[in-house]
Amino acid sequence: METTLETIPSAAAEINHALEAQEKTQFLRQMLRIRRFEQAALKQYQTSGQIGGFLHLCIGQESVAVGTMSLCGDDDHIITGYRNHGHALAAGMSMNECMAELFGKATGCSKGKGGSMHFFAPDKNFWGGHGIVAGQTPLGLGLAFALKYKGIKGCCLCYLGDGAVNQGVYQASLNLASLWSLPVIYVIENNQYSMGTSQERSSAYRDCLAARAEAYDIEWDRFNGEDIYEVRAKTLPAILRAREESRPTVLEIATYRYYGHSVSDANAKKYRSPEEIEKYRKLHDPIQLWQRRLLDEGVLTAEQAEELDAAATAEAAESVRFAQESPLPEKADIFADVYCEVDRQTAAGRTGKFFFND
Amino acid sequence: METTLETIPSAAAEINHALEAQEKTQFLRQMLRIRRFEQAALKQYQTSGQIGGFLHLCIGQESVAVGTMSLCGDDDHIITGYRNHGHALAAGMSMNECMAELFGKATGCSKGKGGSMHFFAPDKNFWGGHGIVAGQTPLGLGLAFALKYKGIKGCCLCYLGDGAVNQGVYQASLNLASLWSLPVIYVIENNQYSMGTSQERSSAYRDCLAARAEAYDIEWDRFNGEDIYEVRAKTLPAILRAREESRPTVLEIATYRYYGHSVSDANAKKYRSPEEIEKYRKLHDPIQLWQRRLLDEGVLTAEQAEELDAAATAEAAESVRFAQESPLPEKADIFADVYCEVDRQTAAGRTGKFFFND
Amino acid sequence: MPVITYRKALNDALAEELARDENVFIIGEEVAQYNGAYKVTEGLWQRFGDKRVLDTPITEAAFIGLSVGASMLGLRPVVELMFWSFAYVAYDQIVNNAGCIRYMSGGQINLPLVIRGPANGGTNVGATHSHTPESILANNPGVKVVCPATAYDAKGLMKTAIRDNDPVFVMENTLLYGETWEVPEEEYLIPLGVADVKREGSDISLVAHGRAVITSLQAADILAHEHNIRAEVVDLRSIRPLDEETLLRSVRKTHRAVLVDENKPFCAVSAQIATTIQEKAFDDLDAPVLRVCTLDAPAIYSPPLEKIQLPTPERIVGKVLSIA
Amino acid sequence: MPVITYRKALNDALAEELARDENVFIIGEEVAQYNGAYKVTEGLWQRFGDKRVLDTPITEAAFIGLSVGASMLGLRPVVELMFWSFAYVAYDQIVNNAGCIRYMSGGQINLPLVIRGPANGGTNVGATHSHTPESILANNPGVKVVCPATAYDAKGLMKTAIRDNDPVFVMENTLLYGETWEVPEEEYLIPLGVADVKREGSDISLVAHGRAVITSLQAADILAHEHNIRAEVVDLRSIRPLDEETLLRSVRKTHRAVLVDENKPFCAVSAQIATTIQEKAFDDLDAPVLRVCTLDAPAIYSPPLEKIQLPTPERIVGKVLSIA
Ligand SMILES: Cc1ncc(C[n+]2csc(CCOP(=O)(O)OP(=O)(O)O)c2C)c(N)n1
Ligand SMILES: Cc1ncc(C[n+]2csc(CCOP(=O)(O)OP(=O)(O)O)c2C)c(N)n1
Ligand SMILES: [Mg+2]
Ligand SMILES: [Mg+2]
Repeated sequence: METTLETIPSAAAEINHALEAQEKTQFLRQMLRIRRFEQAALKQYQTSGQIGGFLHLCIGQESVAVGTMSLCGDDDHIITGYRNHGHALAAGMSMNECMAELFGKATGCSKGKGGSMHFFAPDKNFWGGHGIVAGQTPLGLGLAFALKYKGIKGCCLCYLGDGAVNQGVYQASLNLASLWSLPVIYVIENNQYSMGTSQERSSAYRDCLAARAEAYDIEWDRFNGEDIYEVRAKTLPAILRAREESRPTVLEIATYRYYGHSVSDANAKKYRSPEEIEKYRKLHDPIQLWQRRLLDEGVLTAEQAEELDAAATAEAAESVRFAQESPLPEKADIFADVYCEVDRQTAAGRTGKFFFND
Repeated sequence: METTLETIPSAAAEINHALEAQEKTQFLRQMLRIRRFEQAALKQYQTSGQIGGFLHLCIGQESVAVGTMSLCGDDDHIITGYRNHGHALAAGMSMNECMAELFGKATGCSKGKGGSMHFFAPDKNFWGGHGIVAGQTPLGLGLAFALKYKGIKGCCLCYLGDGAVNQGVYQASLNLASLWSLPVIYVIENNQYSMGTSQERSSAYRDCLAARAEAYDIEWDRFNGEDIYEVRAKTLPAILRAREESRPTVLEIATYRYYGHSVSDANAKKYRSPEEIEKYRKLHDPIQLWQRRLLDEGVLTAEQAEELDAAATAEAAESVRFAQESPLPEKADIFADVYCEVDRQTAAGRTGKFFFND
Repeated sequence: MPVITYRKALNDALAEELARDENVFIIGEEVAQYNGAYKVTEGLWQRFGDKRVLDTPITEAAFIGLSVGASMLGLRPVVELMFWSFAYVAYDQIVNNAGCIRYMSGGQINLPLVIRGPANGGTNVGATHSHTPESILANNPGVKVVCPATAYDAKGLMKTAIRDNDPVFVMENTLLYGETWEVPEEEYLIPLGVADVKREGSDISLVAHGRAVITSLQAADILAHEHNIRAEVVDLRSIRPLDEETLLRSVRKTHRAVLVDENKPFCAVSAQIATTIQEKAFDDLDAPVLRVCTLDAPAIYSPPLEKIQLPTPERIVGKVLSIA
Repeated sequence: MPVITYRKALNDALAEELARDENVFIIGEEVAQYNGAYKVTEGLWQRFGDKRVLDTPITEAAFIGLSVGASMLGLRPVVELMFWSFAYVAYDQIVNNAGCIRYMSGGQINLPLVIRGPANGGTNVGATHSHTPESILANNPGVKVVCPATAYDAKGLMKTAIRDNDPVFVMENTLLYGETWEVPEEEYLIPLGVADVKREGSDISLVAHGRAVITSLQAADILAHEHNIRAEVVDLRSIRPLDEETLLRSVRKTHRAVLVDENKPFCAVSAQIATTIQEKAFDDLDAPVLRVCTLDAPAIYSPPLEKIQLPTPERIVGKVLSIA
């Protein structure tokens, strides 16, 4: 993470070179939308009393979701952990449905049933939002398996944290991914901490976490996530490897979260020094860096940048209004969405007793 | 495994060079005892109708347990999977208690409660005997942890199979072993198959299975298990590393089982060619090879070798008699050994209801 | 009608559903080239090939998770657990992913997944290999659990399970694989959530599932011949959804019930059934609902002892006599 | 008597036992330098150091297995699960290793292990984080399960659990951590297997464990004030071993029982209790034993909805009125 923004080779990479100005602006817009959405959510969490449970913010990490997912096509699928707001918005979900989910409203993306950690939008190839650390990693394998089974040339991007890599199910998934040649890409968003535990205190490794992939004969790469060009240039080979060769990859992307592990992380400034956090905010903020790049390239004017930001802020405010005004689920809704057959009232759903309170 | 018995460097290794003739003979005796015990058990399984469940024979693999455990001292501990007869006998357990366990008798090492997969002898530092594939791997970690906690300079030898290496809990254990510098040695007994699945069909890897240890910054080695000298020479550094530096090691020892996965393996000669099995029996049998070596070295005469074998056979026959004549557990014994406090009838064991049939 | 084994009935069900729907695939340890540790998948790999019948490494959490993920995209995995006991290695994937994802997504995702394999004691494989997890799995709203007791039920329930759009866990029994029953040649399905009165009677209801049904039928024989007690045997077949009507109808007729269950007693399926009966048929009961469960210790290895650890006809008869 | 929080009571128990026995150590995610995700282990690392209080990577199966292994050699690990829900990642280690090794070794091995952490819904953390596994764990002979409802019980039971020579699973509750109760300064222990009548009454028995005890006490208040019904509240405290005597004594006195349980209903702890009551106090019952459990769906996130998904005083009152 000690680099400054001089990764010219990545900027010149064909995949970046070919970008239209409008696409580049779109990346900025998306990162701003994620940040403003989360800031609005944070404020609501602290003041409205209507958001419960956890709220894991990805502020500081926006370039990872936006950069990697900018390469996705219709046949590529996404799955991630509980720190999923950024991936959800980058996948094309609306702020409204996401904010309403935080408010536990019936209009939420998961009808108020999932909450912050469990956003879902299968119609946008976004398969959640999973609360159990590394629990999503074999699911990602399954999405990739299904693509291959169906003969579709797509891939699955499966995100996890630097702490999640020590959960056995991930390691076991790497073996299957390689053995069966599945088009899955594990993206380790390495923000250096799992809750209050630094990478050094949680993982033993040589070289880096992604390099563990060699144990399973899997290709890997590790790079700086602060620059969208770099993220795109280094992610593309993995996506092509998945789509064309049906081979997995492990990517480790260095990044940083500015806030605590979750909103209730009382120690956020204890296990990391305020100076460390400040350094990242000042020198490595992916939004600032990208914006500066676009200004330098003449793709964008300062006013346009401000307009984008204002629009994101307004959209977030509007989503809060939408969420506040939306109805809660009904009590009867507690029993909906448990069984598909019951919901559809098929013959199977009407036979026998499914719920046992009385 | 394609080597013939010309590993002179290992024979000359100090740990082997220093061996007394009687010790060398003892290794042969132990291997013979394991083989004759298992052959007797197999016969009883097929004819007596008194042995139930599984019976996983380690015939062909005897040198691994005998060779590695020959290096163990009072502060070294052993734990393994379900293919545990060899380790149990090498740890000093009697054939009687082991055979009686197979017969489900009260005189069995586990009082007839564990069966073939669950031999235990904590007094001999032998902690089982575990049926769930790789389930023992974090237990081995725990034994090593306890040694370190208590300031004892010992190690834990934890055995597993080439199929077990893909179980997540093993991989997760490697991380902890390295991160916390625990004196555990994982010994992969690579007999090339997990049930009917060859190593190629179960594991993705570069180099070999043990090399996966590098992912966790753990030392590893891989060697041929057919020769006791080799096993001892290559295992010793791992034991010293554990005892002296409190660092883990992964060892992969090439070996071969002649029989099916278990006695009920109907396909034993389908997934492996009879020629392959025959080749190992003829050219790579660890007992024959060791015996030949001792004859060559003049440590032993052919008659003495025969006597050893006859004694092992007689001991096995005697253990069958012992097992047959031993009593079964009583019905009430079903409820013993569930709770320590109940067994001891402490105050805690007499308070409240523990068993719920009535 | 042809008489076939429970194993063959399952094998036929799998073959028919593989042939019927190309989204169905079989996955598990040794299910393909080895033909299955218990030969339930015999011949399927040969017939349907590598794509449809897959051998896995020993890595239950990964391949069950994979199957859940694949089902999200519309495939219909049928996972074999060599033993249901091995589910504990993958328990998070089963409970949290198979069991909760539909709900947490607000019903946007279906998980048409089957997990099947033997779940029973009685084969002297020790405590770790003898679990009967139907009770603990059925505790989770979102999943379905069935326990066929005969070849006929095994085939009909398995085919229904594979076509069901929710996760269904099928608990088979190694002691039944080799037993034979009549099974029609024509295709049939058995709905989940429908119990089956396996023997009519008027004096007492024996309520059971899985192999305990067979044990109950043996007990009913003894009761009839030696004690002139006509026991009705209700086979739940499906644990969740549950056919409360049939079981309550039986108890309302006989006024007495003994529940037979190979679970360990604490919070067993039979505890749920007893609770239901006393709640809904309180005034119909002439005696407390009693239970015959596996003796409450980890499964003992010793073969003669394990035999008596499981419910026996004799224990059932004894319980019945204590209230009849 | 000092009034302290449930959290502090647990913290004191841990500190006292760490000081008392050097074989006791604390292990889990964020238990040391972070002071525990819920601050139950606050200050312990500072006081007892790296050797006795250990932060782990996120790898529950490995560190629980490690703890079982360490207990075999005589150490007394106290494992924190940040949520008991995460036990499912380590379920095989818990059930098969902690639960069965003593038995399979013929009693040669003791496993003086404690696993503790919160096990409750009600904090809007969704289906995967809101499990109440006391029912499914207590299904296993070989393990012990306790569910303290007050600071007093939490401290006394925790200290006993740490000194017990069998695996004990302590189910705490995040909603109770900040609640306060009187707790004496002098040392005390509460035996496992002893229920506590938290409120005397003569008209009906409310039987509960964990936070459901508090809900039951609120319901008892309403019943007394608004309906002139004197409810007795029996706190099981310990699920296994279970104090059947106390609960049966209560029911034999009141002749009616409503069981209150934060489990999902199918095969819940309350199903076991209902089964026991109807079996052993059949003739004493004037009405069926009824239950108030969590509404039978995965835990919903939506905060106002999750509130009513758990047992409420109102639902308890309704059930009581239906039979009183
Ligand atoms: C199995 C399991 N164990 C523990 C937790 C609690 N937990 C949630 S997030 C987290 C830290 C994860 O860190 P990392 O993987 O680095 O991801 P990050 O939070 O940094 O994005 C922990 C311990 C959990 N949700 N699931
Ligand atoms: C969790 C689990 N899954 C599956 C099994 C069934 N099983 C027992 S041994 C075995 C093969 C293990 O092979 P390997 O690790 O190579 O050891 P080997 O038998 O060759 O000694 C399998 C699949 C089990 N006991 N536990
Ligand atoms: Mg992290
Ligand atoms: Mg093997």
